[in-house]
Amino acid sequence: MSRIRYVLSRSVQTVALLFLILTFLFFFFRMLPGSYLDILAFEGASEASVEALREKWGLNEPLYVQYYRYVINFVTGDVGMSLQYRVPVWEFVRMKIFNSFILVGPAITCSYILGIAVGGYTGSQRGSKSEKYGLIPFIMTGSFPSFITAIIAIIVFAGWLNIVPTSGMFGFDNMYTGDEFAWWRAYFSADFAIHYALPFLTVVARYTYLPALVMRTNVVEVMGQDFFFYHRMTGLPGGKRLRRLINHAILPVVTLYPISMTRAIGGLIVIEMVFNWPGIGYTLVQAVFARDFPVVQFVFFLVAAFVVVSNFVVDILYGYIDPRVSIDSS
Amino acid sequence: MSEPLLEAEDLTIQYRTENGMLTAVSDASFTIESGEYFGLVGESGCGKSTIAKGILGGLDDNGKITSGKVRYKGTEIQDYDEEKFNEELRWEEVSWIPQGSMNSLDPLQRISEQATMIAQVHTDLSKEEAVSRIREMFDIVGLPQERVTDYPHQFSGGMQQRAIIALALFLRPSLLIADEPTTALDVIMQDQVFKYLNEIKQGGDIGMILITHDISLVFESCDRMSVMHAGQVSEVGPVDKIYEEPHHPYTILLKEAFPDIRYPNRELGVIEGNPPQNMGEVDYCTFVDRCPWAVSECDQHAPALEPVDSEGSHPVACVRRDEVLEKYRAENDQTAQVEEER
Amino acid sequence: MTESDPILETRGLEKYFDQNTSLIDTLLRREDEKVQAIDGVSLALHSNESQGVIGESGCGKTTLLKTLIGLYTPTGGEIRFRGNDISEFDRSDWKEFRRNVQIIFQDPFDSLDPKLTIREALQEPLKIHNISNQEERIRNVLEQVELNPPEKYLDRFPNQMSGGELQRVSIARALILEPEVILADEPVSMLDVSTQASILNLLSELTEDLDVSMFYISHDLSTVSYVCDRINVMYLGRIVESAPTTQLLDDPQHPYSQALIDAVPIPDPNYGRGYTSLEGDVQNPVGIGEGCRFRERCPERMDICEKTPEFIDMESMDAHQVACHLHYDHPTDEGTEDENTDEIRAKTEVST
Amino acid sequence: MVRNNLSLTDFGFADHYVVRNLVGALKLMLEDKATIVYFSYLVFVLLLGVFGPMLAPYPYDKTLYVNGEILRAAPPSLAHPLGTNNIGQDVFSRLLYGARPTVITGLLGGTMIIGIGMSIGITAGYVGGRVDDTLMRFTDIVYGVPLIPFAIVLVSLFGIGFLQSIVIIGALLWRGNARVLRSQVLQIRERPFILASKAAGASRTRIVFKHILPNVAPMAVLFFSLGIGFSILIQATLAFLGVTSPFIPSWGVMVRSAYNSGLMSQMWWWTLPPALMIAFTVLATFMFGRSYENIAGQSNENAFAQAG
Repeated sequence: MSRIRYVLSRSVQTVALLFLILTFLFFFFRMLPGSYLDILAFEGASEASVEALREKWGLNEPLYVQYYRYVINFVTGDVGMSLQYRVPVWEFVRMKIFNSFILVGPAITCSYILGIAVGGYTGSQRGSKSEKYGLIPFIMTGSFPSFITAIIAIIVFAGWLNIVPTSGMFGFDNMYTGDEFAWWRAYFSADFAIHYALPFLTVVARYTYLPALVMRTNVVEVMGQDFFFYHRMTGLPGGKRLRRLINHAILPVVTLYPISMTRAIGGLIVIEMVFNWPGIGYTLVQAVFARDFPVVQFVFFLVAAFVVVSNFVVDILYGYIDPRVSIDSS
Repeated sequence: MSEPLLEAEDLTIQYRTENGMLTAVSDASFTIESGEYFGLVGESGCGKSTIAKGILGGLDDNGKITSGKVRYKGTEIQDYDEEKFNEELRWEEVSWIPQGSMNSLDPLQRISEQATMIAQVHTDLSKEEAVSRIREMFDIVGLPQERVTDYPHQFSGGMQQRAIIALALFLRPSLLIADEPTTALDVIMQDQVFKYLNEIKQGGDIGMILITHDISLVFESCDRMSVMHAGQVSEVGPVDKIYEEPHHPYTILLKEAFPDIRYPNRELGVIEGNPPQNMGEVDYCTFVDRCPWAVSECDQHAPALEPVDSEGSHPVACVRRDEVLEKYRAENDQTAQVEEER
Repeated sequence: MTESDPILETRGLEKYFDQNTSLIDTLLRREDEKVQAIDGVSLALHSNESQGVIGESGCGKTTLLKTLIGLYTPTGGEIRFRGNDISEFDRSDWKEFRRNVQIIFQDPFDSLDPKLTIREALQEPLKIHNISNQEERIRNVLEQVELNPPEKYLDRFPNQMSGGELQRVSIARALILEPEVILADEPVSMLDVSTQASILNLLSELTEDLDVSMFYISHDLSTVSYVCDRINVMYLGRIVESAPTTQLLDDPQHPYSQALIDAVPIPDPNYGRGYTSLEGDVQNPVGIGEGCRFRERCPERMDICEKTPEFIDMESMDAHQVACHLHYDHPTDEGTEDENTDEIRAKTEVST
Repeated sequence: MVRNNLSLTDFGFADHYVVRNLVGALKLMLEDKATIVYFSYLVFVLLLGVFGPMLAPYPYDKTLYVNGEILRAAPPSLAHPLGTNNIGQDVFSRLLYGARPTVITGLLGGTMIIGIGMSIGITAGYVGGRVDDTLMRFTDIVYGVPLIPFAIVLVSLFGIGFLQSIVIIGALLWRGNARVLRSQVLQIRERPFILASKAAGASRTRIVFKHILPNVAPMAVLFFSLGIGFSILIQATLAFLGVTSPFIPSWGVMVRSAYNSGLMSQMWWWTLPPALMIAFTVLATFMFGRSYENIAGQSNENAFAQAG
């Protein structure tokens, strides 16, 4: 099937999958026993006000009506109200998602670049010491639970050496946090940088082992293939052969990128808590405890959607780079 | 007589392994004239592929030529390094046809892209010239010209092998090294490939080393040949001479063990045992344990490669090189069989 | 079962695989063409007879073998063991069938479980069919395949033995239940010439000494002709010709058999064998439909070849069947048909 | 260099092929120095788990007094090798008590993970067809779900508890090895020696137990040890998030209380020991599993990478 048909069939599948996830999450959270309102009642809110709230958000109607209205609102951009703070979910969540993404995006990308470089190097030194032990440090930091790496980092760098603040995203005296400046300027201040350093390093330390390991296995495998030996025999100089090697070895690593991102979002909860980073992770935990399911539902949907969309993008990229996938033998 | 195209003199190649130096090839000597098809026959593990890789610097990183000389058109190339091979020898002078054609072409590149890449490394041909040359080669090996921009996975097995032959020829080398070119192909496809190889031979003066375990291919398509056993060259010579009067016990028995479709009921000769793994210095005949006519002397030192005929074109590495054939024929009344063939 | 009844017989055997179509294709209700791996194969193996099945890779011979032994269930036609149809077999019939029909595979290094010793590998069939005095049977069968002394091999693991030795153990495992039929899938193609010769001798002795009949499939005509009394030539899922070995080699009737035999290299420099004139590649067996499957590549192609030829007996030769329009008179229904038939008849006189 | 089977001296019990393969591989592993280090560390933690509480000098919840007032945040001394925490309890005793829940988490979680993972993976791989598709779609869904948030949702469902948290981890973490084991079984299923046994009439159970399991064993041991590591890791994370019962003094809870006390950097002797113990235990299980697979199996690095 030609490339266009391949892209078309993949996009149809993606949209169908997104819809499926939305439905699954909606019904799953509705079935959870105990809702926010029970907690309110438990904290002594009067019966009348609880009933009024239930009425306001239409929680008495049969489930499918709620579902129908939820989907329509969702598609038109209104993703419901946070029960806790009575604020539209999107408003409440927007900045927090941005903060989390600022941390995870660059960290995972950097861990992939580092992983590919180290994996590529150790893979190419076949049989040498570095191939056998080159990855041990990354596997070590990769297997430490992230909150422990975070705590050890804080104790060493913040506690003893005191070169970095222990937590938070901005210092009190950060002049840009005032509201007259554009909101994004604060993110480029030096103060933000020193707050950003430790969490960034923790994420990189935790998630570099995966790309490094997979890259090394691929490099070793590609170097053993017949076409690589054929390239050598046709007299290709080292530089060109290296380019061919990277072209082949990098493909599977790229497909792992979305999976690492989702794992990182999962692991972020602990890191945000330790570093007091106002990201989505810890907010999600509090929302779950408070049974604020519109927020939880929306965040879960975002995470799942991120996985599905990035898999779609990677598939298209893969189809584009590797002709065997998208062009069938005539 | 002009300089031989390729000459190997007492070539020894060894691999570094945990338990010592494995000798894959010991004291191999043979010469190939320009425009001549030379067959290198032997069972697996006899070192024929190692010699081919040794000539073009394709040995794995734990293998190297430990002694002896290899001369290509008179210049010694046995201790060239990667750069020298790339600049002076590979693809302009000597090109390579691999065995596993199914995965020897880079799956991410079109054939034309791979051809232009090779051309730009070795010559100053422009992109268009390179592509037109490879199209011309596609025509010679019987492939449709417009398919030159296809990806390897769009070709069948036989077509990929012919594409690889086209790639090997398109810079007009003077020596082709073909390492078991048709082992992975069916018999009709193999026949087509050899038809084109034969046409190429008539066309220009291009020499070829054909490495194979199938002795009938060598008898049919080559001018001279050499039989190898466990790293040692047993016998070298013109193909018809070796067919009529093989003088090395291994060649004799190998011919008998080979099924011939014209005589399906002929009893196949069996060669006992397996070829040995030689570690370190090889100062014995590697066929000694499997040879029915072995004598004590065969075990003391490696047999010299001396000619059995007057003009020295048929060297044999066996102490009893003159009497073995008569002994064999006496033992099982071969004479009747030979008359009927002629 | 009467004496003349064949031990293992197939009638119009068919085995189709459906291509794994993607979700989208099934959604769009695209009719997925079937891969017709085997399309109407009829063979008959009599006791104490060894038949060869020869064909290029992709012609369906391995699928035929796996269907014969029951690893695949046929989509059409029937397989008869000692005269009765195996589709009606119950558990005990299958057990009896499994005891009497054994298989040898191509790759010696992969046909024995790497985690078991040779003794355990040979014990398994005996344990399955709970046969007594296992130790003694194992010893005899190892001697039968010339692995002497048996004690030397019993406690070894497969990775401590050579290709030739392992293939002998596979043959021993096939023989230990004293089967009536052995199916061999290219048993020697992975071995060197010297070990190949010894295994071929062993196989041909077996079929003569112990009355075992054998189906031997391979792409290499010279080894098949050495071992088998009769050869079936297979092309893209169909048998195109079947004849006694010498008769087929001397006077092949089907154009494909001629090309196959002409293409085999001869180990004789002054024989001067001509190169094959056949062009093109084996077609892809998806949805080929009607007609002789060789017609694209056949040098003597006629327009009658659009119709599928039947598998008929050659009158002029005994026990020689062929499926080609060159060799039989057509039901003369259309006008144009007539010249064709005379021209064919003329052709057949010349060639016999 | 991979050697996957040994011929052992012939004494009765060792003759059974399962025992022979495992013992053989283990023997081979102990020749590799690094593996000995990890293996002995794991044995040390195991012993700690069994005998820890008996060796502890003070009961884990006893508040210590020194001439009348609570010995708060005392730095390490002879009497208290790891000092005391902010409410005067001896850190060293709590550390010894903390080993037991960790060992239980590891073994229970690991067994659940390998149990579910193997049964789903092998059934899907061997049976194939519709069963395979449904099982694999189910695994994909469990794979798609972000682990820790979903675990928290389940914990808030079933209530905060030590055993509940392990069951939840076990119910989620089997996904990695189910997928890898299935692909390995798919490969083995087509190999000639399986077809030969099938052709000889071997029943499905015989083939699975006599041929498939021994060839999958090295991978299963890798996933068992990874399962132990991941259970401890995730359980400690949940404990740190305050999602498991604070009364059972596991190392995770110790780190959490140290963190919450705000004196984390000053009272390093209270925070670092439990943190490092968790980290090294998890690391030891990963490295042990990896080297076992390297020596006994086909050194499949991707399996390790996908196990998460």
